[in-house]
Amino acid sequence: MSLLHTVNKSPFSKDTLLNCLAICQAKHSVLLIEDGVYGALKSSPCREQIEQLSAMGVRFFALSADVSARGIDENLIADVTLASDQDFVNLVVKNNVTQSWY
Amino acid sequence: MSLLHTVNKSPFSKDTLLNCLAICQAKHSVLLIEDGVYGALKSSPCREQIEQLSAMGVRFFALSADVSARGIDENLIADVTLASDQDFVNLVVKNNVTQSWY
Amino acid sequence: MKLSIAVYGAPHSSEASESAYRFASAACSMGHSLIRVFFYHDGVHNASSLAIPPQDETQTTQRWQALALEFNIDLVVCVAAALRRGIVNTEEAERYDLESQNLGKGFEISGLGQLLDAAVSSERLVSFGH
Amino acid sequence: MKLSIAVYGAPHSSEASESAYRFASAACSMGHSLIRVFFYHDGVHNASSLAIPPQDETQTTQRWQALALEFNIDLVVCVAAALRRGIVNTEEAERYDLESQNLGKGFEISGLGQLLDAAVSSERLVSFGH
Amino acid sequence: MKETPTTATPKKILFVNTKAPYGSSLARDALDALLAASAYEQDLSVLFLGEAVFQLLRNQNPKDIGMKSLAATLPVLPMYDITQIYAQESALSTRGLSIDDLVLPVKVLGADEIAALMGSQGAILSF
Amino acid sequence: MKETPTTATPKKILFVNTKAPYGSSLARDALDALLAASAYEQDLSVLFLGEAVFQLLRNQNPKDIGMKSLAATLPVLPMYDITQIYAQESALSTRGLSIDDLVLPVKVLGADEIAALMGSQGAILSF
Repeated sequence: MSLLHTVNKSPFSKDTLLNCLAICQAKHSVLLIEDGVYGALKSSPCREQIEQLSAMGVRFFALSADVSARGIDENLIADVTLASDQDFVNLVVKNNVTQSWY
Repeated sequence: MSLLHTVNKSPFSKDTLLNCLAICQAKHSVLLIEDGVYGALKSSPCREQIEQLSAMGVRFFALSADVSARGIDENLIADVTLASDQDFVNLVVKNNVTQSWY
Repeated sequence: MKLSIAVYGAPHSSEASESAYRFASAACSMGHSLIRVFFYHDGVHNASSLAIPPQDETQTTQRWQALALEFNIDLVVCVAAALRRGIVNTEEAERYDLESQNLGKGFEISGLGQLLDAAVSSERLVSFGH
Repeated sequence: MKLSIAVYGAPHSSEASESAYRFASAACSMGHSLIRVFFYHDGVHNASSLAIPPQDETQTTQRWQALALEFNIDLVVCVAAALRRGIVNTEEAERYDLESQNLGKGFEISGLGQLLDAAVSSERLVSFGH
Repeated sequence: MKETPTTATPKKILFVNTKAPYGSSLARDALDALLAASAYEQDLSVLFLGEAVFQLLRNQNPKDIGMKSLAATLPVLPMYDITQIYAQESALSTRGLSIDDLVLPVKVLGADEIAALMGSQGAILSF
Repeated sequence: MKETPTTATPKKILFVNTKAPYGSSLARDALDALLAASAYEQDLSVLFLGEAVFQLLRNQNPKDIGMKSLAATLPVLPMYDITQIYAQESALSTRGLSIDDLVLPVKVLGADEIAALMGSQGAILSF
């Protein structure tokens, strides 16, 4: 079954994203929101896991408004796709269920 | 100059205690309060640093009420001393300044 | 699709209610049916009629009220969480002999069961926490 | 010794105000002079006159009021943080044409400068955050 | 009579706990929500991830910090017909905890089992 | 006239920032407190630790999340006579940031220098 994870904490200071990635599987999607978007930085402590999981079929997104707010648009991992608020709604609709990590 | 640090977050999920320990020096004291007391567990991810800093003259305390609340009285690192609310006040008074990590 | 959301963060202090509102607004504008927003934990402060943010900042309470009115959304505030945090309607104010009430118009105080009811009656539920 | 404390957490939601109160109470009982408690960020909810915790839970507002009365402590609530979060006194309620006020007796609304003033006038200042 | 199929069949609803007790009230709030939910005759389960496994520890005594013991309330869950109680294996082992340290019997799950549990739900309430 | 020695000599007061911007309002609240403090003619300094170095990043545009840009306000600090502005070296390097990425000139400090800075204060306001 498809599962959407949202994560709103920075992996530079909290283990929230790491805990999410630990149980991610192919067909899951991960949407980084709020301070969670720092997880999409090239310098992210989770970069390696994100790239490995991405290669295994996990899809990664970062909420565009939160990325722009924090001034990090230019420094994101290539495997992470920017998502609008409408994309967020579509992700919720297309996945069977959503787990919010905060 | 003497410095008191208070830390109220668990090192199992946040880097708060680690950030505090990174700048701790001899004559500093560290008081673990609230969820910070999980940092005094024998299984603490910061156990090694605490023991090393303790040997260098940093003093470590855990607020007794918070330790009892969480049921971890029996499992604490020997270098961490239990402190009452009155001890907390005395630590603040005896140190020149207090930095609260939260 | 029938959606509900749960909001656990207070306006201003946390970004959770901002994210929740933007999600809610996008869902409604896309034609989905947002049946309930359930405010729990610090989320109950979204319903305060006394919050006065500076004019150039988000007017959270009014924004929820306007969205609810336009799209017919239940704005439900958990009674237990609200009483602990000083959000009361006229009925509770009378019951506890308080001099005033501060629940914004359009918000309804109800039991915690309404959160589970939202999960049961909606096809999707999303939580926004801090 | 002259002490002040700053409280940034809301009662119930966070343990910060509980820790702050126990510290304050211990300091006073030990004969120290606690000159000011400054409530900022979510700490302003400590001053709500409408919060009704269950009877077997901590009555935060009343507890601060009693301590302040016994030991002559300034309970100062930051005006900007309070207005954003829906904590208002009679004066602010009138200024913004609100139907009620909800600032507990014994608490005083004042400017953010009072935080720095506390740091300057006290020999020790401790922050309690969430 | 109008049929209401969504409520006729019990819906699988998972309560996910991720917070330590007492530092914030979310652990207590999640438990209150779970107990309230038990009246609705749905297919409920509860999962303790990360810091939340600390909620399950024995010997909690939060009287001096003015709070009620979670450890004293959690054992009532089976009496409310909530019997699907899960804890994250790695969260326990990282914290040096075993199931003997816990106030009620839980089923310990690995990462794959947690993913399967979440994926099989009709809704997740995240705390 | 009664003497008030504690206010006669400027007191060294350090504002310690540890939070990222926007996710919580603490970063903004700390800045508001610092600007308010500048009117009191004390010896103020400000330190950005850990996540707080993200507050200093250029190109912040929080309009779409309904907030005001911290990066737009921070450069006014020197105009308020706040010139002792410090950032943690390891916090910057861990996040892949250099001082060229920041909206105002800061002095970068190592762990020992941070301990010395904190220890030399008359009071610390922690955010």
